[in-house]
Amino acid sequence: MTQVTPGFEERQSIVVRFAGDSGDGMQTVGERFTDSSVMVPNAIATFPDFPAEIRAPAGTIPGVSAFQVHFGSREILTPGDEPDALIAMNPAALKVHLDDLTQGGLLVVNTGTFTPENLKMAGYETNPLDDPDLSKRYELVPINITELTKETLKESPLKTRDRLRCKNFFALGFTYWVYGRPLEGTTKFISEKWSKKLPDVANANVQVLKAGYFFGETSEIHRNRYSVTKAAVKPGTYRKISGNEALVLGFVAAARQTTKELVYSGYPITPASSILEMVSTYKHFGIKSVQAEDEIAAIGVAVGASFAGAIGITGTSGPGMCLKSEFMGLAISTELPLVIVNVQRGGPSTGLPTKTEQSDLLQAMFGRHGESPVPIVAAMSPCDCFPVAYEALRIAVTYNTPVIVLSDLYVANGAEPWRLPDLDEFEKFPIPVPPAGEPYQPFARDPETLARALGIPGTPGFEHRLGGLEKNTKGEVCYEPANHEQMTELRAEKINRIANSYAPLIVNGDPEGDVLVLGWGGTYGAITSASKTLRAEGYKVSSCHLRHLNPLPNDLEATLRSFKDVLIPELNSGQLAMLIRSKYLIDAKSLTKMMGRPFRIADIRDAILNLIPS
Amino acid sequence: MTQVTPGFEERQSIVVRFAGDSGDGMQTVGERFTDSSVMVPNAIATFPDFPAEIRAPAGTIPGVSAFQVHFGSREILTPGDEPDALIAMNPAALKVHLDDLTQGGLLVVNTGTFTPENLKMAGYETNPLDDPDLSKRYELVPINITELTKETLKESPLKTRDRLRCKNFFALGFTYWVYGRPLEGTTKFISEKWSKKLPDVANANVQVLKAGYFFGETSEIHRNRYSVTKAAVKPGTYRKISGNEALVLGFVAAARQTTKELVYSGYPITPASSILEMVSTYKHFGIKSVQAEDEIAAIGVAVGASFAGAIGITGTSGPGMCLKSEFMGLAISTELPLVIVNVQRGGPSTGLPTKTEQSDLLQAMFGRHGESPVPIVAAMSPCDCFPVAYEALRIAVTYNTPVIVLSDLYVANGAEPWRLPDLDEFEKFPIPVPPAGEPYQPFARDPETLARALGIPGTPGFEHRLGGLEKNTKGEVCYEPANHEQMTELRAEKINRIANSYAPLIVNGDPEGDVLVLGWGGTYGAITSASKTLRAEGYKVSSCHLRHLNPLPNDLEATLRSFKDVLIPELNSGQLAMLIRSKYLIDAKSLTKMMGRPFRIADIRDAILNLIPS
Amino acid sequence: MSTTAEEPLTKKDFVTANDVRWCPGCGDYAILNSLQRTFPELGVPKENFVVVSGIGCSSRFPYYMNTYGFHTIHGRGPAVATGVKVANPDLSVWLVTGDGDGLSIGGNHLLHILRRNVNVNILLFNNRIYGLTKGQYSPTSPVGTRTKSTPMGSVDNPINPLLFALGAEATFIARTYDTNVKHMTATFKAAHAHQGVSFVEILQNCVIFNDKTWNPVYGRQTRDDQLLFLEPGQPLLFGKDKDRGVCLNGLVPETRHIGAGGTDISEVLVHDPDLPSGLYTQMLAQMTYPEYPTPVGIFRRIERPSYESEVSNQIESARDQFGSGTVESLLYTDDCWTVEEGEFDG
Amino acid sequence: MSTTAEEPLTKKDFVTANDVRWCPGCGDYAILNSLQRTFPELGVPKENFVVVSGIGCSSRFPYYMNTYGFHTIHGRGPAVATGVKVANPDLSVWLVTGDGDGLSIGGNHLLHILRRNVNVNILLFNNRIYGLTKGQYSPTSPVGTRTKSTPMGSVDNPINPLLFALGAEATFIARTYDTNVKHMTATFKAAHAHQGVSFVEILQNCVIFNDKTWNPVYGRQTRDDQLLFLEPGQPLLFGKDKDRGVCLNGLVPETRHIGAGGTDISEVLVHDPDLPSGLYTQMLAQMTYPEYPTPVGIFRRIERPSYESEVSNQIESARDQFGSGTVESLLYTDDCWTVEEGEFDG
Ligand SMILES: Cc1ncc(C[n+]2csc(CCOP(=O)(O)OP(=O)(O)O)c2C)c(N)n1
Ligand SMILES: Cc1ncc(C[n+]2csc(CCOP(=O)(O)OP(=O)(O)O)c2C)c(N)n1
Ligand code: SF4
Ligand code: SF4
Ligand SMILES: [Mg+2]
Ligand SMILES: [Mg+2]
Repeated sequence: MTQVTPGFEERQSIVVRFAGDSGDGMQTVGERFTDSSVMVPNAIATFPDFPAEIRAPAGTIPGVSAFQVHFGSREILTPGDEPDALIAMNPAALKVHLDDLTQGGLLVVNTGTFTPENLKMAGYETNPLDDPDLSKRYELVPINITELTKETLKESPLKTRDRLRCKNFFALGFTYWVYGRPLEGTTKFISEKWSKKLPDVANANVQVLKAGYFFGETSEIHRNRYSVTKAAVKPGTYRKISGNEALVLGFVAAARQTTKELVYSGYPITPASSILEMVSTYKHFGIKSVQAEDEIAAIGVAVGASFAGAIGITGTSGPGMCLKSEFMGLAISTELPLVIVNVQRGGPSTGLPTKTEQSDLLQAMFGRHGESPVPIVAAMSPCDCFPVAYEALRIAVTYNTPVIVLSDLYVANGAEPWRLPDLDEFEKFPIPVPPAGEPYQPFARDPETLARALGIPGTPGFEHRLGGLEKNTKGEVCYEPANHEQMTELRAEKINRIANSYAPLIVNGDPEGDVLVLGWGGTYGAITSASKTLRAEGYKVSSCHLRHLNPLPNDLEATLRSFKDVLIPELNSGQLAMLIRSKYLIDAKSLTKMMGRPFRIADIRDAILNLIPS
Repeated sequence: MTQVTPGFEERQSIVVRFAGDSGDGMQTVGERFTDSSVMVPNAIATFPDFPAEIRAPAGTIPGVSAFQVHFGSREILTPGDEPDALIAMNPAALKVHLDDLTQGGLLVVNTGTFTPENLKMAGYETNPLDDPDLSKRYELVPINITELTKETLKESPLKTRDRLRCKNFFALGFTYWVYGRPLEGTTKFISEKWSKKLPDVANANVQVLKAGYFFGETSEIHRNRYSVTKAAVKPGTYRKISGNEALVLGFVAAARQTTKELVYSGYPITPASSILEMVSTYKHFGIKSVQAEDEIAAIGVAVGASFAGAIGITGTSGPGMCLKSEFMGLAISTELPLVIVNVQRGGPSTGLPTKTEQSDLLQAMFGRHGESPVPIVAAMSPCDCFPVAYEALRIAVTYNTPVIVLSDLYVANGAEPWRLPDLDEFEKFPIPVPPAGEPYQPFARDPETLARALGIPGTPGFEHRLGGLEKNTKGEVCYEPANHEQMTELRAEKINRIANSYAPLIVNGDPEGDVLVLGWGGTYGAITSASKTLRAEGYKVSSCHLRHLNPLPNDLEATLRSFKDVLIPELNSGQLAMLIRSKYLIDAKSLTKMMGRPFRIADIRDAILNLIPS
Repeated sequence: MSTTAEEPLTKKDFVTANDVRWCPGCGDYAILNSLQRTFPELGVPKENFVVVSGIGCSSRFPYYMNTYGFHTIHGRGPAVATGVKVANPDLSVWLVTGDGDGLSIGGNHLLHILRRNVNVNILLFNNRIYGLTKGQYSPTSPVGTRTKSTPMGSVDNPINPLLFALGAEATFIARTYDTNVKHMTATFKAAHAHQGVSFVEILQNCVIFNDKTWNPVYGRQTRDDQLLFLEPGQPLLFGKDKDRGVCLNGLVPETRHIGAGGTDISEVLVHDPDLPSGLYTQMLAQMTYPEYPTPVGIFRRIERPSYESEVSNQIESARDQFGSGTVESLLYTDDCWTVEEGEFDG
Repeated sequence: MSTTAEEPLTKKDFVTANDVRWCPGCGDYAILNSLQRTFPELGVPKENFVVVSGIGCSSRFPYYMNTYGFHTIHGRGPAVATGVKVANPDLSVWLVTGDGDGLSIGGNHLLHILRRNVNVNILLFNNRIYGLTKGQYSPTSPVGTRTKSTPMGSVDNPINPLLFALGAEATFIARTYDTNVKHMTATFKAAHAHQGVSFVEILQNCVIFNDKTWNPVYGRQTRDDQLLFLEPGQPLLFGKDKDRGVCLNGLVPETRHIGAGGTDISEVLVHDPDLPSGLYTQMLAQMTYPEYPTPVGIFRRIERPSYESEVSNQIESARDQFGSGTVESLLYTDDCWTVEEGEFDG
């Protein structure tokens, strides 16, 4: 059924990686390429890979920035294991990324940057382009992009430095030619962005973009072109969205289901800062945002806002989670609604602040003193952040409890096309209210959910005092031994009962078989793709991805027991595996990776095959 | 072989509880009673039970303060389940403690305080002393201690209020008579404490103490006296010691084995404050103490001190542990020696600050972001704090790692006789030093322990930079994927190898059988007593108490597997059990209690018997 | 905050059933009494009060005020109070803190609530000791204070709470003391009247761990000589016979005898809390015994928009600009594209 | 700290092999250069320097100084520096922090290191923005600053770092700026010479997220009119022709034309950083553009014993009193009792 385009080699999916110096605009061209693929439409997944927070000197290894796009005519769940094409804008980019390029892959190199100085900075002793092996192992396309850009713009009123800045669009134009992509989306983007304020820049970029494209067409340098047909896409309205964006939209949409206002209070930290930044642009939705003095204050403001009747939300990454832990204990003890987002990054300590990891799960579970259980939900993809935010808010408000949302850098920064949801798909949720006509008892509980009902300051008759000391049903400080045990158990049982409100687990593949691959968070794509492919090859492999990490779903145990083996791939040392093993005494196997990078599909495939006796 | 004293009923052990208002001096008489029992010598264990941090109004239930002493002629491991005698100084004390008194037990009541007002404050509608049942169920001894004290002191130059303050010594004197204790130790204590500054107070207290004793001898009110013979005690020099004291001494003694100085940095918090306070009196040992502005700064100062070549120690309780977690991550990442003491109390949040609990174990394990393992050692009794402090320091310095010491309020405040150790019993430990004559590599490791060696500021040639970003062996910031995985694994493996340096596990009882009771921390006494008694009754029950909670001992698995069932009693919801289940996939059973109180021996006995099919 | 309750409120309305659990003789009782007297007179409905605190003896305060209250965690009251006020600017928020809670662990939050000018009334109970944890020195303890944690005397310079507040450019700074109910009540009312953050230091006695710490300032024997009552428009006179005054010698304040044989009264500085320049507040705040009298009253009162009102204003103007956001406008943006039914095979 | 290295040190000794990773044009380069020039001139052996920092662009500093260094965690540098100094008072400790690191998350630790007077040299790089996290406003950003996190402008009053330091009663307070290596070097030397805590604000440019933020103060066009160089003993004159001066009108500073047709020079205040009264420092620190010139140099320099020296002194006097504690004296106390072999049966 695939439509073959003449002159193109047909592929089901293709992975392209742009790599260059942080000053080279690789993120921009990556996003443009994504947009033009989305419009085809193709299924896509992306992986922006920034350098460390601080600009490294131009041309050095730490300064390399990359953006990978995976586009295809079938479902695409990961940005791809190995790029089919690498566009390397300088020696350092080549050095860092060449090893990943698939054997025989397309290798576009900007030869104009292979100066002795740049080679030295990249740690090359000789010019790798001189190595005849290179063109044997890859489809090498050396282009002096620097020179050609200068040439194209020789009439431009821009200064030389600014002219050279356009060279990323040359690379993009050439790539468009290789994959037969239209230029319109990008030219429109350029003119919207620069035409008004910097018309010369707009013109130059468009010129260079086209030059790149035409260079492909006219030069003899490269003959192979590849195409990917349109993907079958569910009808609807789409937009491209990143994980952090989807999270913010999910919160706003969910709050709209309640009568409550949102107060978001944060402190900047990579990769959570953009949540605070985006929320601050939603003021017309009545969301108040506070940039607090630190993470402790940030959660404190949120707790105060929740006490005053709003829904307090705070977001951060690992180091900030440490700082919020004492306040989480207070919110648990006072049973206030609250959402705490942790966009995970590589740890411990400052760790790898711009790399992804899933190593804060056990912290989310246990990172507070005393018996202090909290529900935890995790997002598995950028789009999934929307329903996850919604679910977190539902749990927080229905049960009056803090809820932790685990995202990660890979999910937060990744972008994908998002079919706008019909909000009616989402369950409405009622807010517990104190019974009228009775003296208010702050810790009286709904018999079913065990949730308490809030008396909101400003409301006559509900005056009461909250605090972190142990209390009884009336909210009075109470040191009685039996009361403490009972309250501790009630708080735990309330959290346990949340599992009664979950949708049933989804198993991808047969409900029983040899191996179940169990995952959570941003590993969804790799896990699902690996197990799907193996199923197609006839293996009895299914996969299941947990949205709820605490409490675990009621139907999880039966699911796990329906398989001979359970494999749990995680970007940590086996944190979910430890919970599963302890709870069900099932000998689940861990697959771990702690490289600041997502799993490749092959990593998981290999681990599954290892479990299946051949 | 027991020596029978004429006129006394002989008992193997006796439990006495003094209870009264916080203003009544119950802690003082409890400690005096303890001291006089220690001198006999008897084996003893004590349990001071304070009210909440703030003075409650006199005569109220929350204002009740109690002190329990268990003394005997055999090994005593807990303060006793049910008191054999209750001395109740006012109605509130009676109300709170009567239920615990053993059937037929001795009940001394100060009738002088049973005024209508006091009865009301205690929540009594009628005077309980009028209930004829009371003297049926207990050996009731009503004494108007208030009046008799006044009477005794009618010639004293003290003001009435000050005279009345002596009444606790009347109760003590009477109790001494009942148990045939000598008064000398106490009169000596009184004169040492008050003779110089307040001779009238000293005289009055001695007079009243004797009056209480003679009252027993001359009045007809009470006939039964009980005695406990001298205990068989290991020869040596002894002193009475509390858990927090023993901890401090352990740190000082261990530091003396190294060339390093101690810097203790803390922030006051119940029940850890006394560590800071005691350390501040040891200045002549060269220990520097800092009261920091908060717990974050406290650990920060300790980290700075460790970097500068000292051994940094910090101590706190649960809420403070939350605040220290980010800094622990830094110490883990930079691999600096550091000891963090958590004297646990009831949580979550402010919780029950003056009650005991063991609910911070999983926080100690996992309460930080990222993969950040730390060794954990726990103290099982006041005396045990000394070797535990020593062990913590050994691990910190030998492996260059932060170490968490878990104590709890029960261990910290409890006191017992301590046989002064011969320091030669303690293993010396060498400090890793960087190899001479090579360029210094901050993260080069000892091949066996995997410990790095510190270069100390002030030493020429070792200049280097530390930080929380991921680094390579040379200490340079390094974002390379493979390096991060390797460093994460090395950090974890280093901690795992600590288990190779442990002494073998001690199993109390046979090395195999029906039930192994596995415990940690302050539950030692109750667990050991319960299993010992059952063994004496012929059950195949053994017990084992973990000093090391992370990494778990290498010989633990085999030990566990030698029993049909494993029971893990904890003052939490089953935190160690969760670690054991996950690690060994053994279906260990949890016995939990979250009442702010230690286990009773009977609690554990019942749970063990439940596991043994009858 | 402007509506008045139907029946006039009285002190009794603010007394809770809870037993008050401070030590007999603690200065906190008098402060509680004063605040319970002040609240009914502010024209604020009972349910619109929120009393927030941290942890400490002083921080037990909310339990004893019969309105909404929140006993939070150590040092973090300012953050919670900010959240309450941001969420609902109509509430009258009172923050109770201690010298340890507010200036040791909570110093940063105090700094930031002050500089942000959140319209919260802050009462800092300064007993120069940690009461709740049984007597360690605090950041306001004078050098040389011997406590459980400083058996040889403390070595660090104490924080002067008012200089700290001035350093944060707080808009309302005052001091009062626990033995003068009238002065406390008047100060609390002024704090309430101020639109913006109000910082009130209350000299408070801890009878158990730091008894008589303030006696050199307000003890029966000393108070007539030591206290300098600040009254707007009045000269800075003190002493039993108001015969001593504060004058300036260059930039150094001096106390002089005024009247017969001394300095003329016209040279005495006249109190003006509304001066925008901080030099005057600095002068008052740095005056400490024994060299100087101890000023009590309102040191500084300047106007600046409050944080929460500016936050709300931005919401309003965003709405004026973009309209009240609907869920549709949230999801649908210019970048959307539509895929029609059956458009593609596959 | 008094021994001198055998061969004289030079700037090169303090340059590390690491690539410096700030954006090209960042003001941090000039500060690094100045400190690398200062260190060899202090007579301190290279191995006795310790550079401590928190997290931020500025806090990368230790990596680029070839001596002992510690890049700690966000805001907590002062605690680590205090620990280093308490453990070993002989080290020369330098703390590098930013406006976010030092005044947002780290405000409390800064407050306490200042009031304790730990002998640490603190350099606060004030670029009025969060650089490392890519451009959110900071607690020193002026009201109305539009950043990623304040798209409609910030609403909170900024902290004036020097007023904050004065509020903490810091003993040494100075300001310098990143485009004047000579002034920086002189200021760093003076900070080092001060025995006690030294607080130095450095006006620093972030070319990426807050370019030219200080141009109104030290830009090529403005600096001659705007900068007021503080020199002990010299009148507070400024302007290209030094024809403007700072005088006092009561407690309000005024700038006046001096000389022909203006005020007489004798009325101009004369700089004296050693004044113990805080009014003068308050006046200098509160002077901000555009109303006032911006003073740079040493604002205040007073003497008080340092924290770590007092800590060490107490150890000494405890030893004088009790002798150097032996392990025996630790374990054996008067309360001990002895149980003899075979004394009891059982
Ligand atoms: C995180 C944390 N650290 C320490 C404590 C223990 N603590 C409670 S109150 C307090 C200090 C109280 O002093 P202050 O604020 O002056 O109040 P006061 O009791 O004197 O009124 C401390 C250290 C705590 N509750 N939480
Ligand atoms: C606990 C924690 N919270 C947040 C961050 C993220 N963070 C790193 S630096 C920084 C602010 C930097 O600003 P500043 O101190 O002014 O330094 P600059 O980069 O401007 O030099 C923030 C918020 C962090 N690393 N740790
Ligand atoms: S300890 Fe001091 S401050 Fe606390 S209640 Fe008692 S007297 Fe008041
Ligand atoms: S972001 Fe700003 S402060 Fe940071 S290195 Fe770049 S220019 Fe300097
Ligand atoms: Mg206090
Ligand atoms: Mg900054």
